[in-house]
Amino acid sequence: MALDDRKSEFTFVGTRPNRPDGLDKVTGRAKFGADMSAPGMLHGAILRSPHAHARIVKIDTSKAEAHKEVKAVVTRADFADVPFKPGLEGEFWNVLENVMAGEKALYDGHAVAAVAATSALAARDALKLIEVEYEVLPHVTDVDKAMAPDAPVIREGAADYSVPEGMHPNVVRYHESGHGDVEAGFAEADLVIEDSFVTEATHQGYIEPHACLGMLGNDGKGELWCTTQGHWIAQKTCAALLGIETSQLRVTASEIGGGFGGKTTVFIEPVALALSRKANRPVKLVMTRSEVFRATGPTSSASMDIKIGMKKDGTISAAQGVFRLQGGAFPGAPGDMTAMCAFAPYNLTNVKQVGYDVMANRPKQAAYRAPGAPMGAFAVESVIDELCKKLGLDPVDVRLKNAAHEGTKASYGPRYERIGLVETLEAAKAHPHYSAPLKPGQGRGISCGFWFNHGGETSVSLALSEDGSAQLMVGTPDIGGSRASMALMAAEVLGIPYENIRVTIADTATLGYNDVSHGSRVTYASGLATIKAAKHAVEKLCERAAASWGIPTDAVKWENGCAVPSGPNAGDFDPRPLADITAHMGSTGGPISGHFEATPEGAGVSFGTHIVDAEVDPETGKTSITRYTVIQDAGKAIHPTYVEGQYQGGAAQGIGWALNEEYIYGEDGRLQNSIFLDYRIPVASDLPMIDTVIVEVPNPGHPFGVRGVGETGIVPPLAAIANAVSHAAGVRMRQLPMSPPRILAALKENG
Amino acid sequence: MVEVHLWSGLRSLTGGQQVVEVEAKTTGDLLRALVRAHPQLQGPIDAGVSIAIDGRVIATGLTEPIPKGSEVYLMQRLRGG
Amino acid sequence: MDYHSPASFAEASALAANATGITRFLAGGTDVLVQLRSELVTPDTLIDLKKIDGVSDINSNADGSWTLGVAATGAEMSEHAELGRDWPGVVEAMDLIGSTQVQGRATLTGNLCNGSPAADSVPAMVAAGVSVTVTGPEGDREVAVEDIPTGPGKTSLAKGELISAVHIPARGENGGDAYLRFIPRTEMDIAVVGVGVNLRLDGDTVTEARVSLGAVAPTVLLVEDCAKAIIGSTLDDAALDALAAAASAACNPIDDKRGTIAFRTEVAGVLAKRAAKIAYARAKGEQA
Amino acid sequence: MSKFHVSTTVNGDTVEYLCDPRETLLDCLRDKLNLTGAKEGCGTGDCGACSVSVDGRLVCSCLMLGVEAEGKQIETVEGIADGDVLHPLQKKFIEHAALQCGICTPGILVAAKSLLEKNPNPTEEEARYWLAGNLCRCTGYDKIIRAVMETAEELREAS
Repeated sequence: MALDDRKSEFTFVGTRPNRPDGLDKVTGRAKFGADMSAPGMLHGAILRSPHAHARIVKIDTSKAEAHKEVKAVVTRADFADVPFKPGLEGEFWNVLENVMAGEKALYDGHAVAAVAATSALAARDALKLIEVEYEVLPHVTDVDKAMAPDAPVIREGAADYSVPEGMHPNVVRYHESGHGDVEAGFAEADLVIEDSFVTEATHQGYIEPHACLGMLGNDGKGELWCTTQGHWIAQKTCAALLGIETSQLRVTASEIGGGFGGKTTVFIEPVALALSRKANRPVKLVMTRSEVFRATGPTSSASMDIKIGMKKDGTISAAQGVFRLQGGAFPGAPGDMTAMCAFAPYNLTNVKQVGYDVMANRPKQAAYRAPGAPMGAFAVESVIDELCKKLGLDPVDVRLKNAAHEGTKASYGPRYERIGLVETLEAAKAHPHYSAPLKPGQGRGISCGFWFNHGGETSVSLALSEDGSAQLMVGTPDIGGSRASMALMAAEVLGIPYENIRVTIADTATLGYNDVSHGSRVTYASGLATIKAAKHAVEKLCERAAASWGIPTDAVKWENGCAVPSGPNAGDFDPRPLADITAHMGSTGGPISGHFEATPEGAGVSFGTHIVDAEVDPETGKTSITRYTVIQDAGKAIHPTYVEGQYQGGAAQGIGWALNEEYIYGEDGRLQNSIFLDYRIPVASDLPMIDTVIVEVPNPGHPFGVRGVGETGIVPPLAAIANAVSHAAGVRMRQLPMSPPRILAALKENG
Repeated sequence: MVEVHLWSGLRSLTGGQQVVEVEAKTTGDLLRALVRAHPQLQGPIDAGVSIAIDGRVIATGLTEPIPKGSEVYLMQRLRGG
Repeated sequence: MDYHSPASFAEASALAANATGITRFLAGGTDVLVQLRSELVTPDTLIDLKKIDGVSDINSNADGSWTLGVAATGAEMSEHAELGRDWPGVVEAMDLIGSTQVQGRATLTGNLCNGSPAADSVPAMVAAGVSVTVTGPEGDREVAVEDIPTGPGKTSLAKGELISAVHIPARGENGGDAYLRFIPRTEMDIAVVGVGVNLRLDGDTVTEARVSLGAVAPTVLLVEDCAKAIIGSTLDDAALDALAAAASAACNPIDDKRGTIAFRTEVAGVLAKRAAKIAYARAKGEQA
Repeated sequence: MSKFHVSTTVNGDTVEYLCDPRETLLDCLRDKLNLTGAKEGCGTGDCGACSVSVDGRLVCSCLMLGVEAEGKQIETVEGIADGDVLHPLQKKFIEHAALQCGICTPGILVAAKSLLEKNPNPTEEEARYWLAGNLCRCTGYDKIIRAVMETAEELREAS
């Protein structure tokens, strides 16, 4: 879209006001997913497969149905006979199959039946009355084993056009891209390193479990309250799975207790609605933590082979990567994204990347902050670090030498617009952290990271009130303070105080379609939409002023919250403040609102560079992170404090992924660590303060220059920490997490 | 005419060509023209593609104009978290 | 599930003796509730001991020994300055369990009766020579802590029996204790390896020692070879190496989600050395 | 299954409820008293989102039975502010952006308040260890710790 009158001087944008929803969230008043109830409400519970892979021979629900406190029991049969859309296809079918197992249970924790009862305890008790006969099948949970010729087949025919002939049916997508001639490039290199890397699946670990309250009547009209990153996708998916018209289901997003990509799809919502339809009463469903780990969407696990050639001066002459990603029992592992992002920070003449999407008996992977990118960066940036070490080169200098910039042909194809990688590297080099002395036993690592960012379908509506205040309705749930940034952008355009703008997350019945809060798109896309909607309202304000002055509309401009004549020839009139115009709007043409509906296509890619110091106890292999600095290009930071928060949060999650977090499956294919005791996310005493540097290289695709900041921050940490640990321990770590037993074993092996 | 650069994995569907020339004024035109030229490209296009025009990635839009002489890349559909 | 809150241990014992199905006692509840919630163990009878008089008391006896009620919490122990001066290892071991919130509820008795080989307070209690009073239908008996656990999740307590008091011996002169555990994070984890050391000195020489290992066998171990390795020494490098070797040799661990056999065996020796040094320094009055 | 009648005090108010002995204090606060400020993040005492104080002692309300609350004094996040006057911790948390999604915030505020009551002058390390049982997945704890440390300083200066 055309981006006129780009701004670079700001009044409100770039300030750090208190967030509008702060009071509710510090007093316990804010309503999250599990905090809602309704008259006559029932409580649901879901029965889950104890097997990694099993044919469901028979489900007998009669005893549960006979229980007096049980009001409904549902199985897959309650979803399959849908009157409107008999043939669910593609991703809808995958989601349905994941929400409630069909012929087979495909992973430990796969839902097979559900009940609704008069209390949560009664519902849980009733699950024990459901009898399921399973025929246990061979299973596979490891990505490399799932690709092997003798691996159990999870589903025949799931592969698409892209998979080369002869691959195992568990390989369902194949991606290959790049340019130049890598073999020629390797021949030119002074040193070529080829190495292999493995990462385990991790979970987003949002503290709020999935929760919803659904009501669906026999008239096909429904209400759904749920914790989600996108209530329109929840609406669309639930309607499809239940066979009702999309518009008949109104979905309201609760406050959301963290998502990070994991709440971009549905799990329990269609089940609550199906139970409600059967019981004819509202049904609340809340996952336990164990259900969250077993049956929502963790990341892919990955197995990767990297080969990079470098000249003595640090020039990368060729780079090649093979990325195998396991994404659970359904297509969707982002092997293509891993491949496209892995080498994106560098200006490469010869590059080739291959990605595989592989199915295994695990829960369907979901997005997690820059899905696919962190593992690839771990592998690639580890090899670059090793090359620097062997050639005696400074790791920042080498990255600067090879860094992509405006006009560079990206590893995934096109040429870059204006980007900020070089600026982050220069900031890293100049940062006191990079030159600070290290103590014995400590090591320093750096890494760059890349993420595409996303625009997506967006609707925003802004209504002015007679008193001159404004209400802004957006459709992207506020996960990390986005109400504040929306209000800042609206204030900037309208010229009224930040405090005079009330931002509401609208439900699906009161605003047009909105894509999910993902792809770091909220401040970019809802922000752009907010700016456009506010400008739309400003146009109308100018029209009213022009009419009152009896001059043409184009002779009026908007300045500091007032309509003013656009120049000396327009006439001599006193400025009319917004509130002066809105006070009379009812009698001068009616209410004044602005709106915007479109799909902004200019998200602008983003880069970051992280510096980390780690200390390793050589006797136990235990790592502590002693210092951490995040440097990332935000394009333009609308609310810098919340931008810092995104950087710090991404780094902290990366630290967990690098050091201790992992899905651990037993020989039986069951998840062994489905509680926070054993799925070890960082606690307060594990972390240092996390320093941040906000680099601002404006995105040409946004009127204020915004780039998404939510995801890029988790791309560099895995590699930066692996490099720091490898230097501290004196041995290259090729497997994540770098848990103490793995580090100690590596130290022993190294002598 | 627009030169469309494909990702290398698509060469098997275009008889080895990685650059395809088509007549197109918008992103939607471009996808239709690609399928006319190489029917096997319907698969990847149905699976989801994005289009980069002079480095700006159009994630999904089919109405984006393609200026004359711009550099156009077909990419796999981008996804976010 | 039936819930009872008896007024005496005798009453509690009688309730348990007459109960059918699974019976659990509620002291702090931090394990019982987790098991209840996750449906690992849903007791048929739950007997809450916290209404019994004196059950949260921490008393010092005339002979210098200590008697703790079964519901005295980790937080109460940590706040008790004299107890911490006498038995810093026992208090620190208890304090390592869970969060500040868990400390507000968790108890030595609960940690012991849960029967986990990885229970932090148990190696420290074993090293310190702690005993407990067991009340049962036949009356009371004294039992050494190391004789309570018999395997993961199992204890030697018979039906109708429960622990009614914890006895920590008098510290005496020139003694010190310490407990160290290995966890991957800094807090909130279950011990991958735990080591308790309690020793007494005559001058610079170790004259008495008890060394206990956690999370390296089906039950917490009291390792005599470790004690022998340092008794008679001044805790010189050779004695420490012998201690580490004895600790590693005593390990009979498993590979599980928390650690490997090799890791546990190696780190048991590392921690034994580190804990012995702390206990030694404490015995010399060099550090609290 | 028979239920128990419990009388207790929550944020200074006398309240009563009937509960099944299997129900936790957290269940009772949320479902019977409609005090949904305390959250269930794990149900195993590992996340601290359900933190409340019972007779002045910080506990996880998911690790205490509803029946055990009989005769106790319970304080929850809903009782931290004095009417419409926010506690200094609440103000600092807003000013410092010490919350992103806000789900852990009630538990962290209850725990931090308990820390400052016991230790008005904590070191950063003491604050981090005291709050180690309160998981936050959004912030990396940086702004939370800064908010707690600054509140402590402000309260010391005020007293």
